[in-house]
Amino acid sequence: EPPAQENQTEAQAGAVSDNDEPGEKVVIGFSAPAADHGWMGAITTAAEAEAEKYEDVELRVAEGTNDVNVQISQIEGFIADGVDAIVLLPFDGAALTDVAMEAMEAGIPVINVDREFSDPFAARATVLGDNYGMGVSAGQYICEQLGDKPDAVVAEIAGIDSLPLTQDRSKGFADALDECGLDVDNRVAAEFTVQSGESVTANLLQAAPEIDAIWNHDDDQGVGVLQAIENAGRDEFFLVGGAGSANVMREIQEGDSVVQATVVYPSTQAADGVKLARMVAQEKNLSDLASSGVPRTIQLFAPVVTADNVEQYLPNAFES
Amino acid sequence: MVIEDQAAPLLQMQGIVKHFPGAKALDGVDLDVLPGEVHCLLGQNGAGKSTLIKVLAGAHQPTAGTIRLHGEEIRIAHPVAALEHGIATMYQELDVVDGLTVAENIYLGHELASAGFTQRRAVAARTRALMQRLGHPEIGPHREVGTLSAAGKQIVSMARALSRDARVIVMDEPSAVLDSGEVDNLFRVVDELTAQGIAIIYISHRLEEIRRIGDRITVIKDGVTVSRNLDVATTPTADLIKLMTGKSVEHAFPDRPGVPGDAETRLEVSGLSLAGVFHDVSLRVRAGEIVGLAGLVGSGRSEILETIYGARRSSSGTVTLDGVTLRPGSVSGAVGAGIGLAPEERKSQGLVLDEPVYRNITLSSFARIARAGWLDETAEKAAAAEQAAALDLRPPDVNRAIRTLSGGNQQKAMLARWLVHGCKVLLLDEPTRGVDVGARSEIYALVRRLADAGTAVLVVSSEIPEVLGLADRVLVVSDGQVVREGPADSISEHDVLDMVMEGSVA
Amino acid sequence: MSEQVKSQGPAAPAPRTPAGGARGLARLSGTTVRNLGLVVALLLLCLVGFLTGGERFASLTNLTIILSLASVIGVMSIGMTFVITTGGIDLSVGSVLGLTTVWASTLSTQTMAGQYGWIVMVMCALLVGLAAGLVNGVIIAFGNVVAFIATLAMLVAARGLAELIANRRTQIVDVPSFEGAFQGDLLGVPKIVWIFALVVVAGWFLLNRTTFGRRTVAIGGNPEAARLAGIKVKRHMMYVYGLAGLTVGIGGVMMLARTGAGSSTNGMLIELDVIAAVVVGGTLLAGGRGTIIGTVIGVLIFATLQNVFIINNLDSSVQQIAKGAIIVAAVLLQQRISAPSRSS
Amino acid sequence: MSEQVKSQGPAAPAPRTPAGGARGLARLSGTTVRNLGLVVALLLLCLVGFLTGGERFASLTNLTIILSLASVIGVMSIGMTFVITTGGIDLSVGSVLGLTTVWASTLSTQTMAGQYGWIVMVMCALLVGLAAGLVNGVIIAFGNVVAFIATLAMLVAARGLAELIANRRTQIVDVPSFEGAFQGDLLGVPKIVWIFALVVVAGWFLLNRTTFGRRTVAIGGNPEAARLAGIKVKRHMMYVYGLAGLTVGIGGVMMLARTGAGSSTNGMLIELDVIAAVVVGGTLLAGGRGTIIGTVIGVLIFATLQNVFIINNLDSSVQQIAKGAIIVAAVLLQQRISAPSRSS
Ligand SMILES: Nc1ncnc2c1ncn2[C@@H]1O[C@H](COP(=O)(O)OP(=O)(O)OP(=O)(O)O)[C@@H](O)[C@H]1O
Ligand SMILES: Nc1ncnc2c1ncn2[C@@H]1O[C@H](COP(=O)(O)OP(=O)(O)OP(=O)(O)O)[C@@H](O)[C@H]1O
Ligand SMILES: [Mg+2]
Ligand SMILES: [Mg+2]
Repeated sequence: EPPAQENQTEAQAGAVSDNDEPGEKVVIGFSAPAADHGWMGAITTAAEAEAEKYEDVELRVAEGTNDVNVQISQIEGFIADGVDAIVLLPFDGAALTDVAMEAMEAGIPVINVDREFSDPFAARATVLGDNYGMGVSAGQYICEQLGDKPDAVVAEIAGIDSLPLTQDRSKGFADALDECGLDVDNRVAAEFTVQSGESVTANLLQAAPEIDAIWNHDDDQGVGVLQAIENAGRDEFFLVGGAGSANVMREIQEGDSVVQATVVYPSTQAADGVKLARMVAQEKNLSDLASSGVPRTIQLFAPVVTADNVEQYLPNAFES
Repeated sequence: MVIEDQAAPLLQMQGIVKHFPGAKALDGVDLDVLPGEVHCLLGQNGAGKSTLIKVLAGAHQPTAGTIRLHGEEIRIAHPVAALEHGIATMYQELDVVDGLTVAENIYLGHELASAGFTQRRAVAARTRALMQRLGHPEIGPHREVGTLSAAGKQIVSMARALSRDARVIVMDEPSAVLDSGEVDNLFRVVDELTAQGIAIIYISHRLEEIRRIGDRITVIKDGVTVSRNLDVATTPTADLIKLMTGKSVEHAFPDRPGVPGDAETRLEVSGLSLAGVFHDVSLRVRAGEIVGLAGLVGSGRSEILETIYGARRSSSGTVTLDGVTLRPGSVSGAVGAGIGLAPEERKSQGLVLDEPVYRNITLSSFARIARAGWLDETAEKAAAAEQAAALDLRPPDVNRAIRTLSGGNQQKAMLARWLVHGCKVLLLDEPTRGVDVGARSEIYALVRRLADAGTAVLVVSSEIPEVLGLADRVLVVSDGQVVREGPADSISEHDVLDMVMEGSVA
Repeated sequence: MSEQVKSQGPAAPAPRTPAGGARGLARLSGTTVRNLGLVVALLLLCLVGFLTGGERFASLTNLTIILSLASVIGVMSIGMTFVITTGGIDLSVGSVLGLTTVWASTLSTQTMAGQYGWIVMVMCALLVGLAAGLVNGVIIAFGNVVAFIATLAMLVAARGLAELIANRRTQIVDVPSFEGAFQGDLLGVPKIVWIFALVVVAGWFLLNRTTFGRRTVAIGGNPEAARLAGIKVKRHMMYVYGLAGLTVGIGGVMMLARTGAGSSTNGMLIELDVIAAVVVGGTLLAGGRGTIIGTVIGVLIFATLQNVFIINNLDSSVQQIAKGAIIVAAVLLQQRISAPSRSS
Repeated sequence: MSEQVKSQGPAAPAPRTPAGGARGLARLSGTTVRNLGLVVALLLLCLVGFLTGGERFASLTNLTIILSLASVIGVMSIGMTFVITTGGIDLSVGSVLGLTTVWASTLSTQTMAGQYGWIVMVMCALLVGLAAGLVNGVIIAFGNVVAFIATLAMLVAARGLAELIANRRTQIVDVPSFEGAFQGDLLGVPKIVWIFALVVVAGWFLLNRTTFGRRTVAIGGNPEAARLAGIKVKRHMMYVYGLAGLTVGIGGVMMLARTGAGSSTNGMLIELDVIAAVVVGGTLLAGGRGTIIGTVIGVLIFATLQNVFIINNLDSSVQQIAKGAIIVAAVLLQQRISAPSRSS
């Protein structure tokens, strides 16, 4: 539809090319984990919105699930259906590698999003956030602010601890802090939800009576984290967010809360995946690149958003 | 009167003591049983009969005491040990598993199996043989036990005891759920067994049964043997009752004052039917009258009461109370109008066992006890205690969990419920099932007092003498139909039995 | 599920108490002594907290934190106590909580609340909770569907509906009157703790001093006897699930106050915690016995446990292993302490 | 939870069948007709699938997909059927599944498996599952802890242990012999579907044709009667939970084969699905009646539902709402169909 096309071109300032011209019809299967927190919800919403923009794309969205067994079955279904491409944000990259490989062998290109397969050949292209890099960015920012205070108290509010991505983030964070001689004094894990963010933070603030900086992995649980901080009336520290929700960016913009910065983890990855899937299926090239064909791996940038640059990132931030 | 031990006893229990946390159930019980005899165990509700036989069955461990079999001391550490010693038990509480078939129930715990796989054919054949022997070939081995009536379950329980190669068979109130025909059948089997030298320990509250098949009697009271080895034939009933209860009880039915001819009709049932169970039942009960429903087990009397009460929805017909027609299928409507039911199975249908006595008594009377849904416990307890005292509930403490009361006292509490409620019509289903002689007389007297105060009473009982003795008027029910109606003193037990045809217990 | 009753059956026969003198003690041996075991478990936990956390644990602020954390789950546990006392279960409380917070914080609700005051949001949350509870109740009581399955279906459906309404966004509450009414302290105690306390008191009276409570216990103890005593069992069951839904609605309001946001992820997985608190508290899963005080202690145990873990900065995996062990230990401890009282 | 039994109590009194001739029909009215209702529900679902999905639904490949999906949950449901038949419950199956996959895919296990063959990994998974089940069983049977609480504790603890062992990483399986043995097809059917079929057959025989099965039913139906019949109830309960653990171990092997990776997140939240399949299948939560065939149909219903949703490309929130409604509808349908048979 023309209006959608217009929006599209507005939003995608810069990368305008004839890639958006309607081509032959493409059926894309999409599968992602359950939308059980804001970022994941935004992932699916953005992917669906992206598909809406193209009249030549039919997106088949499987029910979000955290059960790899079910997700495998969804991919098997897509293969049986003979979709033209699959965009897969696996709950667990390793567990879906085999079935992705099956799809590839059946001639269906798979675009792997966010959580990487254990075998690079299981995907035609991979769109990655940078979890480790996210931790590093957060750690470096805190180092910049506190580098001269070797005994500063740093706390970390992680997300779901059993997910490898949480481990990557924590590792990056610890490594970066190590560079400037800091370490994580208190660490709690929430569940990427507002509620859990609130409850672990309330306890955390009690456990650590004096804090200098907190890194919170996820801005959606951050809504609860901030509320807990407000409830406790604490403000002796600053807080760095994660993922980059619009809410948090607005807080940064207003500048009257403890949030000083957030590390972006793009929630448009799956939307990128959909775009790439369409291009791969229609055998298009990534514009602005000289080489032909869609690249194998695209790792998205994990910038730190502060009051200085928030205007630039706010428009693309996800509404959690 | 006391027979000296002529033969060597097969089984001897000496000085059995059993303490439960908080209760002394047995405090030195002695019992000897001779081979081939029917040894009757008598005692009031709560005397400790069931506890004693559970000790014998290995279900309870005695605190003290010895058990000898053939003069040799044995230890019965668990139920299997008892069975291995040849002691099989039919428990008082039906001990069958509803979800299993007849054959599976009978062989539960000693399944015929090879390498863990059940041998269904062999089991079925043996089950058929057992059922044949018990006179119930119509109960097939693959029938699910849950679909049997209480009497049918009792027969399965009996078959299970027979399936074990037993030298002693213990029967704890087997006749409570059986009607007279079934009891005859049971006694036939008992005779057969004793002829083979198998000893039977028989527990019952019905003294006439004891007279029919018993050889010797042991009486226990409050967990102590008060008299052993009494001869059944020569011991007078009055003595037995005195031994059991510690006092003389008039074992007789209360007088019938006669219902005045102008007494108004309280309950009128006309053309009541319940599809597949009973058909076109009409009856009326006047104020102050006790009407009895006699019939075989399974003839549909319980269903008639339950349908009048609204617990089942009638397929046609009406129930009117004092001229007002009740809404079918509404228990709360019936209760509100003033009908009360003391159901057949006290424990499963009547009482909330873990709740205190007073709460069980007031359960149907919130409308009169509570204010805007708010309960005043003091007033509530007072109301309950008043009725408990009137009924001579023992112990009189209404704060105890009702589970801890004896069967007779539980039944009194059921009646107290309807006394507090002040109902106009009382439906009683087997009001003395499992109740000892002492309490029975009290219940009879109580029911008569209620009637005298203007309550209309409808009683169902499988004991024909009870119906004939208690009621003013008797209806005989057979196969879901009222076949005869008349004043109780114009019908004899024999007449009633003739009228109800032989039926199946299944 | 009637496990509890059963396993107690053969192992430890129903407590029977001697007739005369020990009556007072016998009464005491009921709920009170059962709760005693729980109190001991809670105190032990507090001791550990004090030994490891010192001042950080044993302070008034920390007490307030524990109480605030216990509040939302606590309120829902009160409703759940009634449900479990009837012998039922409600798996849907968590997702209905999410639904109430979402519905009460939609743009339109918030706009109306901006005009007519916080009552709009509160009524919205309560009505949504109540409605979900009644739907559960109708399906269970009149449709004869096992409570486990009916409420599992509601769990799934309510979560879906919440996502649909919220469009998977977190809806920030921006109604000053609401925040004024429910956030912050009153007499030094957080308002949501006050609400929790009120619900506990109301729940206690409802269960122990009203015909409603009496009927609830009777139905759980013996539904057939209750029916034959003239209680409208089905209608009552419907009310009980409705009541549980209502407490979820109250929990929703508290959640909104505490987190300042409505989200379909609110209350995720909370159902097992709620049920665990109620059951550890001593309410029988098989029905027929319920204790509000026990439930409150159960809730406090779980809230304190989390607090102690975080104060000790325990690794989250180790936390889980310890939590599992402590749950079992608490139940065993409670049994051992309650057991002798049976024989007293 | 004995809800089912209870709510059936007042509504429809225990079925009684006339004595003589109708015996055959009476037999049929048991499990068979109850299952009939389920089969109808499943067929209706398939009809919807066919009408909306056409060839895409009604193809052999799609059948294989549904069966593979059903396999892991299916195997665990067989064990759960035994547990629920005793009147118990096992909430820990999901997290124990995670634990077995993790333990069977640690570096050391894989190294050993590289030397001695896939049997090492299989034995490891089975033993871990069995051990977890036995621990549940001991705590429940001998510690007298309610199954709900004991297995909830295991749920939490096993997840923590799995995380600790895996160090929260996904462990990739790289043992060719294992992959060769369990991945891929045999006679055109995926090997894990064969395993599922084997477990179903074994489970059916175990429940219906062995003393073990009869005793399981007896314990669930009337534990006191079972004890008096000489069955060692506690020991048997322990075995039953052990058996459930064993099926979880088998599920773990299948999961490893299917995903090629061990992770502590495997099996997350699967417990409710497993229980739902068993209960929808007709096994009584209160115990005393269990049906393997019913369980299989229950599992297939859920798997087919999932499949139909995907084929129809439903919005995932709408899917959830529909799923909730369909669960209730299926149970109601089953009741309506089974009901007339009661009075036959
Ligand atoms: N498991 C138990 N725990 C505590 N007390 C018990 C237990 N079983 C029985 N009792 C008590 O022991 C006493 C004897 O009970 P028992 O059942 O043996 O009586 P009974 O003679 O069989 O009575 P009935 O004629 O009513 O069957 C009663 O006071 C009873 O309350
Ligand atoms: N739910 C039911 N469905 C079909 N038939 C039933 C049902 N309940 C009872 N019946 C039948 O109704 C008849 C009467 O049952 P019941 O045994 O209650 O009669 P009763 O005269 O009260 O005997 P009892 O002395 O045992 O109380 C029997 O034939 C029984 O099989
Ligand atoms: Mg007895
Ligand atoms: Mg009857």
